[in-house]
Amino acid sequence: MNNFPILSFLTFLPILGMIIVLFLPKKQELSIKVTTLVITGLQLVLSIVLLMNFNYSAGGINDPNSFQFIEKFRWIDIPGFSWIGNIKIDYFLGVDGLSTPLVLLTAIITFIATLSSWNIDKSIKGYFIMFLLLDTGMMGVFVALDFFLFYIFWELMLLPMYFLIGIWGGPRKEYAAIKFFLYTLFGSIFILLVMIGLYFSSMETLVDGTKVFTFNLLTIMDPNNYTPYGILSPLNPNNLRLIAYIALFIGFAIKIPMFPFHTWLPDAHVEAPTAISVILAGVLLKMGTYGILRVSYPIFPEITMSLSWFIALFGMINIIYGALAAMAQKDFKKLIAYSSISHMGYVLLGMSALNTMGISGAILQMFNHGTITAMLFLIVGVIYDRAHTRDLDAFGGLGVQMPAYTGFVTIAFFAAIGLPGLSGFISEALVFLGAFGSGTTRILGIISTLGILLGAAYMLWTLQRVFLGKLNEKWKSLPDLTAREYFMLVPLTAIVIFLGVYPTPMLDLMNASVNSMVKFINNAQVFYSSLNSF
Amino acid sequence: MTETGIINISLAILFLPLLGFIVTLLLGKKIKSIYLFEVFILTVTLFAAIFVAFIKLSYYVDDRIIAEIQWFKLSETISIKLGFLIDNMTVIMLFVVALISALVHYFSIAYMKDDPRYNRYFAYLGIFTFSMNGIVLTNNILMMYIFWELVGLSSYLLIGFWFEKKSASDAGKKAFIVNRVGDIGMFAGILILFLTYNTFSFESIFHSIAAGKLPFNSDFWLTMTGILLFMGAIGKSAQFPLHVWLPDAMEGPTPVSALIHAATMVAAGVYLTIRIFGLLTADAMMFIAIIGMLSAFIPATIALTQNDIKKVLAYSTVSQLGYMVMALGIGAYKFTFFHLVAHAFFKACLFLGSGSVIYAMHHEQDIRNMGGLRKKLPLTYATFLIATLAISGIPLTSGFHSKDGILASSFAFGSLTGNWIFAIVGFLVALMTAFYMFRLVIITFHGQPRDQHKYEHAKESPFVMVMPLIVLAGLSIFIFYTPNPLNADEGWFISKWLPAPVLSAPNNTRFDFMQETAGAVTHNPSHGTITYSESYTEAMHGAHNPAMILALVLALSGMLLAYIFYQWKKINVDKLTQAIKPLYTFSLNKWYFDELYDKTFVAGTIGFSKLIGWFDAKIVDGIINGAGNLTRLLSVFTGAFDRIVIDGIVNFAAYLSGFIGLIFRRIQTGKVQTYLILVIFSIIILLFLFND
Amino acid sequence: MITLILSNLSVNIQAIYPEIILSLTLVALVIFDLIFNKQKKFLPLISIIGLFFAFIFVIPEFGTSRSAFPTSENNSLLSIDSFSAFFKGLIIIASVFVVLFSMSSNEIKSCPDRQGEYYSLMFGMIIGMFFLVSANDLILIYLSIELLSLSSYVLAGFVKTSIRNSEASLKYIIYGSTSSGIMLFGISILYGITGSTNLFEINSVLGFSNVPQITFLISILMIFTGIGFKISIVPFHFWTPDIYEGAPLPITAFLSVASKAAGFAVLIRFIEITFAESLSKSGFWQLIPYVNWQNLLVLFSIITMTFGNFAALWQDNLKRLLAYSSIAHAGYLMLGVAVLSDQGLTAVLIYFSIYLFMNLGAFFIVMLIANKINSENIDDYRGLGYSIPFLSTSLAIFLVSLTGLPPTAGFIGKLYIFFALVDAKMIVVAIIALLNTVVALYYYIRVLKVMFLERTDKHVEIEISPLNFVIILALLAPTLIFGVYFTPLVNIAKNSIQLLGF
Amino acid sequence: MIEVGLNHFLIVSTFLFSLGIYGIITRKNAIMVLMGVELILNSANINFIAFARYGNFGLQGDLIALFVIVLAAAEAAIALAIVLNIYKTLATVNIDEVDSLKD
Repeated sequence: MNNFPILSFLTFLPILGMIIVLFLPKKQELSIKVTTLVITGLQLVLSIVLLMNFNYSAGGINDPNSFQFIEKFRWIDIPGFSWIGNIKIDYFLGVDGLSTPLVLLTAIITFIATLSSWNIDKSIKGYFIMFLLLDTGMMGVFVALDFFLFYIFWELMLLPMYFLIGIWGGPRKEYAAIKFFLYTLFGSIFILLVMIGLYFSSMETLVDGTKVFTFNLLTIMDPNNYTPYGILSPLNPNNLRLIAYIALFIGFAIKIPMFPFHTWLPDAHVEAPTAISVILAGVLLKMGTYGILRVSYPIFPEITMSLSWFIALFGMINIIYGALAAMAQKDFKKLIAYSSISHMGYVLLGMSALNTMGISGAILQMFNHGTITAMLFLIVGVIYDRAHTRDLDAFGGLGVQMPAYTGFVTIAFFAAIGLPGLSGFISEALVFLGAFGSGTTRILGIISTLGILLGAAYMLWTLQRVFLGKLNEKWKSLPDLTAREYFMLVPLTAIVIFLGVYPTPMLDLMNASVNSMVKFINNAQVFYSSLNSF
Repeated sequence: MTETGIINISLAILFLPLLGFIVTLLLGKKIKSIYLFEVFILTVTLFAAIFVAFIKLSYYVDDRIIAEIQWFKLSETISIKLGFLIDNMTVIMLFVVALISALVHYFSIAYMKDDPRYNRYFAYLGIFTFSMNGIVLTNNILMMYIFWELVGLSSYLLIGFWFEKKSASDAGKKAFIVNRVGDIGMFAGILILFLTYNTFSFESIFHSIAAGKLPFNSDFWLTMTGILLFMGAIGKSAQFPLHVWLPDAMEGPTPVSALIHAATMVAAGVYLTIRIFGLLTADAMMFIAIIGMLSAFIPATIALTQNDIKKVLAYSTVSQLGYMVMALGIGAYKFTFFHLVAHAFFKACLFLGSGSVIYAMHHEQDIRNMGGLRKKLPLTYATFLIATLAISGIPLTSGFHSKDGILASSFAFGSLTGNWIFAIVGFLVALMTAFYMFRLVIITFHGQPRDQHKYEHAKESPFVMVMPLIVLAGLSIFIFYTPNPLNADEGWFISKWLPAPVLSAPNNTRFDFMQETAGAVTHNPSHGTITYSESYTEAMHGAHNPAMILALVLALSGMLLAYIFYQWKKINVDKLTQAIKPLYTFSLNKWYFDELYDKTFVAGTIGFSKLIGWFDAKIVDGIINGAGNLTRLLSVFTGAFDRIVIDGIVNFAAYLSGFIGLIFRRIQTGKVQTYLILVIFSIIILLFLFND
Repeated sequence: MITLILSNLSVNIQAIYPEIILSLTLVALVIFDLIFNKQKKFLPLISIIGLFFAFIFVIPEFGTSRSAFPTSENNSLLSIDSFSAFFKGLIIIASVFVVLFSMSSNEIKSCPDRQGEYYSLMFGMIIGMFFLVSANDLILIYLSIELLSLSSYVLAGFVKTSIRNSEASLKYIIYGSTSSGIMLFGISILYGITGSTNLFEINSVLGFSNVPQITFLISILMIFTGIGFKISIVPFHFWTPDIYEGAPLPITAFLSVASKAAGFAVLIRFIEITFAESLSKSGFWQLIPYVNWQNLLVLFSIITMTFGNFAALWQDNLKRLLAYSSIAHAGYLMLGVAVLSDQGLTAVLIYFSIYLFMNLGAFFIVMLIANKINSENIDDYRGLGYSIPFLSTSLAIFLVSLTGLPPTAGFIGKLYIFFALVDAKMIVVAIIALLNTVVALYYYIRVLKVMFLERTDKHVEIEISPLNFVIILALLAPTLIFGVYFTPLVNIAKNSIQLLGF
Repeated sequence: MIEVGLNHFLIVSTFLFSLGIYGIITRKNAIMVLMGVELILNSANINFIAFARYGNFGLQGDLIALFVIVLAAAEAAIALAIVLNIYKTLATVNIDEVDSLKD
């Protein structure tokens, strides 16, 4: 088990599948779909194997020795002088309690998204090729521990996403696609800049004692590795670190998406096909917050500390702004999209607290939001496939017509508004506990509790507009859920309920990492302040 | 029978209804008669509850049984636990809930017959019972909150059970959201508690408070915590100013109203306040008392003029709950609980009775179309009457004792603190209660039938519906609580079963009569009513008789008035209403609370959200697109533009390139000589730039 | 004094074997064309063989650093060093591809009787470039530029009957001859100031005696004009879009890669040798402060890339779009030079070798499509992604690489440029350059959008000959492989930054 | 009787150069434009020779001049051929009319 490169398999299985699909003839639609399904299924199995062999006591975050399933070897190794001619890049994969939940999430969501892609009708082959490529990109981001590798995977997702939205999307797909692309690229150039900046600021000591610049995130995290006059080194009297942090933050925030960089999301969601919306909201949004936790936090702990209030502020804005904006929507999918913005706000709020409860809450919320929002988008997809409209006012009384469907909807909605017994509650509660626990974010936390109320308001209102009241004659003939749709919704529902009743498995998974992160940031704070003193 | 045995049975009591819910919901479509399973489950639960109550009250009467398990943990220090706290109140409440729930189940078998979603209805009743038991059993505030929300859910589902009716779904939504308002406060309170004491359990929290550990080390925050937690009760128990949801909740099926919105769930608020009584400071209690007073008074005045039989009962419920809350606020700890239980029975009886009437009248709810029904529905009438006597506080009923106790306490409170307002309001409400209840009885059952046709077809309800009425009416008799028909203080319910409250709020923050002066406080329940200080006991003794007499007089006079108005018609009601038209309409329109809230909060939120929506579409996107819009203008002049321009940041790029591009177009004329001129010029410019 | 020391003539001859071989090939082509003017199909074969042998002789030049044709004991006309060898290598690779392109270009095929002419002129260009990249005497530079240009003037107008071609060549020759004339005048002034045309001598003169500032600047700028014309940087780029659009596609491709490479080579050599004072440890060049090269070059590069990108946003003709994009790329390359350090130089070399593949690839596919639909207009590409998936996908990959997105090689090229910039603390410039890539994305993605996102009912069928298929793969492979594994590339580049005299 | 010095030559060459530029920029007839180019080249030649003569730089300058003359001839030949071709295809040598390639 220890020498089996499970993470590489997780990451590159989809590429394999892509190649297979590439050689399948266009006409073999079914076999293409099945191949994809098998591949994603295998991925899911692997991720569960990963989970079963996971060592719950290993912290990770900044300590290379407590990462698990590490695969590390020189990828680019160019000898030369001290300057960039000498460049070493590692192929460095590994997981800890922070990434494992998201790896699992990715596997689950992709598998379900494959199922929901079943009714894609035009140019199936292209679709699944892009789909699998996207899968690799997402998985890679979550397992990469080398900044360069991380960035490659990060960018790798852009193009497939562009095509998936742009070719298989709705009426204004081209607009949505380009908007998504330009926004994210705009964000990632900042990431790139900071990446290069960090590369020139931190040195890794090789076995033979020579020092070389490095992309290795864990090496960069260790403040002792900074070169005295590295452009982003804390020893450097310039205050570029702050600017770099903000740039990096913006880069990630666009993916979250954080107000005011969120306007790509509603368009992208509305235009994207259901499966893609599911992936977009279920996994892609998490990359933003994951990036912040994985990169920004441990590398710039002192700045994280000093800016936590602003992060919390944006979290609060996201929560309330998103909820209010959602309330104003007429389009079912757009409403869910805005609700995602609101829910990602909880993640931001939680991480800003910088204490155990807050960060666990944030990570848990990432996972829960992933599953819940996936359900919600599937739900929208179901109704859209049948009625071919998403206008909330066009419906009503579907509760009579499609009782089973309504059942799932009710669960999903109440999970979304944080009803106890469903997973959403625990993460939100932890987030608020965290926010209250830290003096800096307490007030913002209190204000954010409004989100609970607003969330209930727009969700129940939607529930009423679509499912309650008199049945609109137009929809007399809508069939209830098909077997496939059951197959997509039931597992998610199971997860949502299980984690709502018994979150321990998921929390144990991340406890060690969360605690070591909290410890690391607080200790690092001390270290850096000592630096600034002289 | 060991304590673990009690714990296990309680577990069974908790989870059986959940089982019923799951089975009934999942098999509901397949098996038509699955509801019988649910009914059976509830019967079992009921017996289990009776058994537990019996064991506890007879063998473990002085013990508090606590069991805890870890739910999840975040680190070595932070771990979240779930657990049970089983004391006498718990078992009594368990019994009340189980009993009424079971009776409602039976009642519903007939009442809900030929409803398309029959099984689902019973399933919902199941999950409600589950959540309610959870609230009753828990030993920690978090678990309380969890089940709190769950009862909210089940109430949402049951109020909106006939969701085809817009009014029904609206009512459900309203109930849930209004409750959420209160819950936010409660949630905040819980957060404060956890952050201060790093635990949710009542026990440990009280201990630390008693040990002098305060939230943010200030009395003020202790008070605030109390008030915040109490906000939850304001929502659930429909206290002023969040009482508006309860009357609307009557959209639900009548048995549901009886179970949830009269007997159990709405009482949960009071139950919560009783549980946190230990940490309440004087200020917090004052706040609670005032809220309670308002909630007792306002709905009572509204109930005077309502014509919908359920609406009248609803407002009387709010009023009675306000009564309890007020009582708690002035320290009448035991009588609050007493009244809670008593009220649960007779109000359930009243609601089921009204249900049986409505059933007989084919879903006619307006009392102005009823009358003379006592001949047609003798049993319903009899039970209804007993319950009415109970609620009005006529001797020999449970209500007489509980109410009397509360009024006496208010009297004592007045005499001790010189603050008589609660006493006055208390008596006033007693008067009004008697009046509007008898008005209801008279108009409904006495006199001549107003709607002959309906009257003809009306007939006594079947046994399954009448039996619950009889049981509940029976339980409204004093004998179940105390042997002495005139004084409950020595009765087992007050003196034996209910322990004195454990106070942990710092001494200096309490009412004087609650402070711990040397050897004053005794927690020995055998000493009947002795709680708090000696002076309090004195005051209680002194207050007892006058209060009782006064209460009785008022109740009777209220009754009398009702007879004069509606039975003997000595005074023409219409004239009177004409005379006090403004007051009448004000009361008839429920003090215009709904209108007010709709105009302010609801409209406000919706409007604001619209604004935000617009803002998001126009401004936020617009900041980026704004340039783009300019570009569109520009594109009128330059042909190829529109095609290229998309939106957002792209527009911006395109906009820039629009400007630059326009110049470029001038440049790239295709005339080689123009190019060369430019080359020469740029050389010259560079010459000047770099000539230093 | 240009006085060839005949004694070691043989040694000097050996130094220019590649050039000699190319010249022989040229002659061979002409003769072959004259004798068997029926077997046109052998001409490309001959050219490729010639190029192959030339390459064989270029290889040993790597790592060497010697001068040929000395004009005095320590100065010479040519310097044979890794740097020039690297560029010669690039030029040969490019030429091979262009020859292959030409074989399947309708435009070239359209005048079968002048094939020989075509290939021989192309060799004229190649020889010009070869001398250009290793020349370190201004006159030799001038002459080789002229040789390069004169051949390309004709080739640009190769298809006499086509109006586009003729116009292109006319504009090209007027523009070109003028700017080379200006360059010559500049050289003459420099000659007047320093008394020599040899870069080393000029360098030493500048070293100890001081020269009239303004006159010197004029001369430098005039010379810069000539070179700027070759590498088409703003504001000397005006010919580029018109000629690129007008000329036959293989030639356009050739101009956009090979002659640009030669131009950059000579620019770098000119700056580094003429102005070098010393080389600092960290690889930064210390230049004689007569001209503030850094500001000059940064200014040029930023203007160039911005202009190129923004202008490209407008284009509907794909050739023209690629023309502007190549201008923008010249801007990026220029940034590498502007850093004035070995890092920058490495970045330039890396960028160029990647640029070669992706740009040639893009042009080739445009050509194949144009052969079929006789149009380079973007609107005619609507829905091609579905009728000719392979070509469209390849084009997409090339364009993405040109944009510089991972995991394509284009990203590595840009990455190294930014490495150099950040290392030189030129953060602001880096940010401007990065923002430029976002703009660039927009017009490249527009092509993808038209091909894949928009659909049409008219169906295009293009059968790809095995040869073309191989060519495309040969171009795709580096574009993708260097994106994920660029060690060899960087190694070569790093070892090729050694100029004679350092 | 003034002594002819370097400056005189330089003035002449600069004058020629300017004239050439002027011609290139203003003339409509392609032939004339090309003559402008020739002027530029020759102005450069004058420089070379003058500098060589007065700066005692040896013969290098004169040699360069020879190179340039030859080259100018070649250029002229090609240019004329191209102009001829333009004349064939467009029936004009007015370069203002040769502007179909543009944005």
